[in-house]
Amino acid sequence: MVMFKAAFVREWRLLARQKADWLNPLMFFLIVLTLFPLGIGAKPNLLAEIAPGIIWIAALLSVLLGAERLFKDDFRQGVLEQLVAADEPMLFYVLAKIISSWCSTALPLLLISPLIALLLGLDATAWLAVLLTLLLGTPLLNLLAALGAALTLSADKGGILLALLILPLYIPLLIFASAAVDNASLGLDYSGQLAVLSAMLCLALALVPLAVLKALKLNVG
Amino acid sequence: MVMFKAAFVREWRLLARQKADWLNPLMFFLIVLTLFPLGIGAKPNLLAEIAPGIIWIAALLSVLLGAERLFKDDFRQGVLEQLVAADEPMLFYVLAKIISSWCSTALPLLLISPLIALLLGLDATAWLAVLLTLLLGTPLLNLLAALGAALTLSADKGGILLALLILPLYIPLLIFASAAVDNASLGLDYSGQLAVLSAMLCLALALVPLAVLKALKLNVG
Amino acid sequence: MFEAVNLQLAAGQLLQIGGKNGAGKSSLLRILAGLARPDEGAVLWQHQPIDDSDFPQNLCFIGHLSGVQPQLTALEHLEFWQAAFGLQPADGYRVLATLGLAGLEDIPCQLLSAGQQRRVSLARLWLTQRLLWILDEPFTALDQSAIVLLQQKFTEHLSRGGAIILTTHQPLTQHFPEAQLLELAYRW
Amino acid sequence: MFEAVNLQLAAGQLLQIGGKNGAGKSSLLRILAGLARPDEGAVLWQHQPIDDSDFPQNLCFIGHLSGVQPQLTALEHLEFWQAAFGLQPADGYRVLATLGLAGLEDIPCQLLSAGQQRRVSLARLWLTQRLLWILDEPFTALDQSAIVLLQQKFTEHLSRGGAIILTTHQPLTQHFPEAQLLELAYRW
Amino acid sequence: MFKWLDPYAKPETLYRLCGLWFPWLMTAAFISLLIGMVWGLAFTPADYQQGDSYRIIHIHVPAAIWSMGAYSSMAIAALIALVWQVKAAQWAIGAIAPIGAVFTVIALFTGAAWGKPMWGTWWVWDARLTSELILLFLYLGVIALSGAFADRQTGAKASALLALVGVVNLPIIHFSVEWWNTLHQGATITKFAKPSIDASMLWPLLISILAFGLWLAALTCLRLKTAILQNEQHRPWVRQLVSSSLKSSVIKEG
Ligand code: HEM
Ligand SMILES: Nc1ncnc2c1ncn2[C@@H]1O[C@H](COP(=O)(O)OP(=O)(O)OP(=O)(O)O)[C@@H](O)[C@H]1O
Ligand SMILES: Nc1ncnc2c1ncn2[C@@H]1O[C@H](COP(=O)(O)OP(=O)(O)OP(=O)(O)O)[C@@H](O)[C@H]1O
Ligand SMILES: [Mg+2]
Ligand SMILES: [Mg+2]
Repeated sequence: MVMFKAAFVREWRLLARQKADWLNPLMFFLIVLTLFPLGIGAKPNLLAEIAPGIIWIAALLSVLLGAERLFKDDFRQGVLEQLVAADEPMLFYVLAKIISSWCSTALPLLLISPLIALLLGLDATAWLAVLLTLLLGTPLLNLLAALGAALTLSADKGGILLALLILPLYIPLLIFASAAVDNASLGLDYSGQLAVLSAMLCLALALVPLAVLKALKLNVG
Repeated sequence: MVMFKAAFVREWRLLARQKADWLNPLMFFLIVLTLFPLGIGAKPNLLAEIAPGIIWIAALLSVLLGAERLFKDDFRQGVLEQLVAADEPMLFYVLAKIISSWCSTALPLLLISPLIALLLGLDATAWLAVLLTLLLGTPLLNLLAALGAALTLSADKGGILLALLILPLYIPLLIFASAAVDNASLGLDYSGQLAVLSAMLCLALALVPLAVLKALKLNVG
Repeated sequence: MFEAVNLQLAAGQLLQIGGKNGAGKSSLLRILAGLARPDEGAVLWQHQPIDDSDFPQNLCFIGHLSGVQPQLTALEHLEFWQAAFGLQPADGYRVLATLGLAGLEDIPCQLLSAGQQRRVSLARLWLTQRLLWILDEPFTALDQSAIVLLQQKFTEHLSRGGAIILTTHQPLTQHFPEAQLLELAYRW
Repeated sequence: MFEAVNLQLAAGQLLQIGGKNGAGKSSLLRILAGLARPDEGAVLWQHQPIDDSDFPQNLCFIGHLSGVQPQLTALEHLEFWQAAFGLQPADGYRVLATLGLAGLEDIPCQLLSAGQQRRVSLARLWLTQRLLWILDEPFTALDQSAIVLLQQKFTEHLSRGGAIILTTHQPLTQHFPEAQLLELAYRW
Repeated sequence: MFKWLDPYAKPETLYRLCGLWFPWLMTAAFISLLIGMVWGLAFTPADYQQGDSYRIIHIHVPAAIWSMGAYSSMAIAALIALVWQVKAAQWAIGAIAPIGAVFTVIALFTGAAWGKPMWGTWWVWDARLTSELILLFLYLGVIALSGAFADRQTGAKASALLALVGVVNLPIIHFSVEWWNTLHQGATITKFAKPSIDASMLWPLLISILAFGLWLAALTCLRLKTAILQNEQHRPWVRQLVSSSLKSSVIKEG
């Protein structure tokens, strides 16, 4: 627990020092969202129809883009090898990393979701669905992103390899989440999709941190 | 010229050593493309309508994602400071970097554009327009990405700051390019848009390398 | 890579691993620290393989890399490691002052000089009560006064029953007459 | 940061900049190399400010960072720098062999040991004909034989009329009795 | 627990075993492939709805099934590699992945070719097709990851981990036709109850499936053999092998 607190404090200090770490994903998200009306042309009906999918794709890309740095610095500066050698309670370190990365990349998205709904012309029910799916889905995004980051840690390919590994795993999430929002905007029930999302989240919560740990040790050793 | 050749050879060696450097942007592009049908649902008409915009957004993101690494390694390992101190013909170095980054990230996209047209259900005229706009537009993408990479070199914010700087600059490109493809799929003339794209490219070719040079020196000094 | 390396270390002993560049010193240290797995043979800690023992809880490893996060201050670095080692919060200021970093506690480490960063990294040795220290070229970038300081710390640690394994290209023996020396040969 | 530093260097001279960790040696070297701009004062090369002269074409700078690309081999590293210095392709194998890297020419540098990477980085000095060398702690990570090798190279360069500015925490003077020494004081 | 596995995990033994099995597997694969293809493509009656285009089933279904089969065996190898640190299992991953990727490509390609006459389009974004495409991406990811590290060992282990994680996709592929309403055929032969397909079509299909499986096994043996040699090239037994095979070839020539 001490380790968890220490790692968490350390992360938050880093975040506080570099405000860009949590401001930028947000801005990226917003900019990607604005790219669509520009790329597709101002056709309101069309936009409203593709809005749920687009929100989710933008969220996914913005989490992905921040993922690479998650463990990279600690690896480069040798922090990780020192932690692994001393067999500190690494699991807490991993959890602290994942949680603070969720707080810094996904939480802001949740907070501005009303604004997004407004921009893309979603009604209240659809917005609620967006909010709920983001709430259930983004932790999963961060978990998988952490896994990808840990796997590619000592590979010198940078973020794009990470993207390649993780995007396929995101796809089921994307399908269910946008189906939920779709249903919601048609006034249909979407509790089934939410249940699937929760199940995926539970599974990932149980397994991914351990896999991350394993991957970190692999890359350091 | 010797320097240009040396820098170019060096880049290509790095690329050959890490095949992933040119395979990955391609795969990323393909995966992002598949995200859309998944996120939006299988609605062929809708897809065909938004296809040009989507192709361009995916191309833009995949160039962007590879951009961060452009000068980063050379900076971290001190290659850049040694080059700047010795006042080597840095312009050639910059040009070699940009050209080889275009060859590795954008050229593959051009080559598989027929496949993409097939996947998204574009017809031959629309595909031709996609190809032409990519041909004119992607060098611009790479030039601007290099500028962003050079500007954010010593900032430790990673790719996301870069994305923020560069995406706004990409927007005019995106608008003209997708308008061209839109026109093409409606059977209209799109030489106007192509002319604008060419003009932007020429301007960028003349100015951006110098700006990159300046930015590199700033970040090293 | 190695041929028949066989070494033992008792409490209170210092082992210097010598050898030319590329002889395999760092690789050996990583194996000893459990970071790499030997192709053959085993590393024992109190007669048990290190994987099955409390070895990691007794180890403090500092390799070629400093482990100092550029954006954090020296003080924050120490706080993190105190918690990681499971220690009570100690007086970081005092340790840093001992190391000649007084006045620099609140500056992000990336602004410190090479030697100062190395000092911050080594400050962990002043915190920990762990028995075995494995250090890869700890004297890199340090000036004479810092080297003396570090060697005093070594003596203190050894007298308390600790053990040290280190590599360095600078001769050590006049300060530590009882140090064991293991020379690795470079062969290609 | 500095108070009244005033130094001159003639051809054939070696200047060692000394001082404790954090005294400002690296900062001074970066100013001398034109990588940083002094707040006050100027750096002159043959009586001209360095910005207006052919100073950069006469300079070979190696700082704390090695400048060795981890994915490239030692040989490829040398080829690049030959071209960058505008030299005819020379025999990279020979230079690398001199530096004790025979047999390692075709391995990505990231697999080399710390000292071997440093050697690759220093190999530039064997290639260039540039007059002024500015080196920040060149002996880091090198073993004794490599240090001797490098010092021989220094002597050769000085006897050809070159000049060297370097920092190091190891005493140099016995090999270079005529070296100037500039001690920077550490003050905080 | 798996101590009985240990002797087989020794590279040298495994190399011998692969060498032993390969010719048999390859011949069996070749023969059954021949039977299955000739019977299936030439002698079964044309479908009353689909005409002759349905004959592509004899390639599509085996390739599709074994693209998943290959992935499962790769995942099992990955598990062994990670848990018991068996080097040979790591090499097996690298051996299987490209074959599996090719099977996946074949399944995708034949499926698309079949889709054109059946559904009127090459490609739709339905769950079965998409998840199969993801399978391809996963294979490519495993391959890319294993080659991305300066240290081969790390690459092998990292790709093993990824292979394991990717297993979640397999049930999605298989059950996609039940969970979502799709264009794609529901389970016709792989369901436990009586297959809903005519026996005259079923038998050649089953033989083709068997043939593809044998083919997969044979190719895996071959690739594994090469991988073992590559990774063990500095070991004495490989040197011995090489020198003895050199000698025998000299004798033959002489
Ligand atoms: C690109 C398009 C296609 C892809 C990616 C694809 C993929 C697959 C996969 C992965 C399987 C194995 C499923 C399993 O064992 O659980 C399969 C089986 C099968 N496919 Fe396709 N398929 C495609 C198009 C088609 C088309 C157009 C038809 C015919 C109308 C078809 C008919 C079948 C049949 C009959 C089976 C066997 C079903 C069973 O018994 O489980 N497929 N396909
Ligand atoms: N992953 C690897 N793959 C192949 N060779 C390696 C690998 N790691 C190290 N080597 C080689 O092993 C040798 C020993 O390296 P090591 O870093 O242990 O040397 P060292 O004794 O610490 O040298 P130095 O004094 O320069 O630090 C080097 O020649 C290096 O090229
Ligand atoms: N960008 C900066 N901003 C503020 N202070 C700095 C900056 N760069 C260096 N310093 C400070 O200047 C001092 C001198 O640093 P410098 O790297 O020149 O020391 P040095 O003499 O090379 O030391 P070492 O022997 O450790 O390499 C240090 O105390 C450092 O904290
Ligand atoms: Mg070493
Ligand atoms: Mg310094």
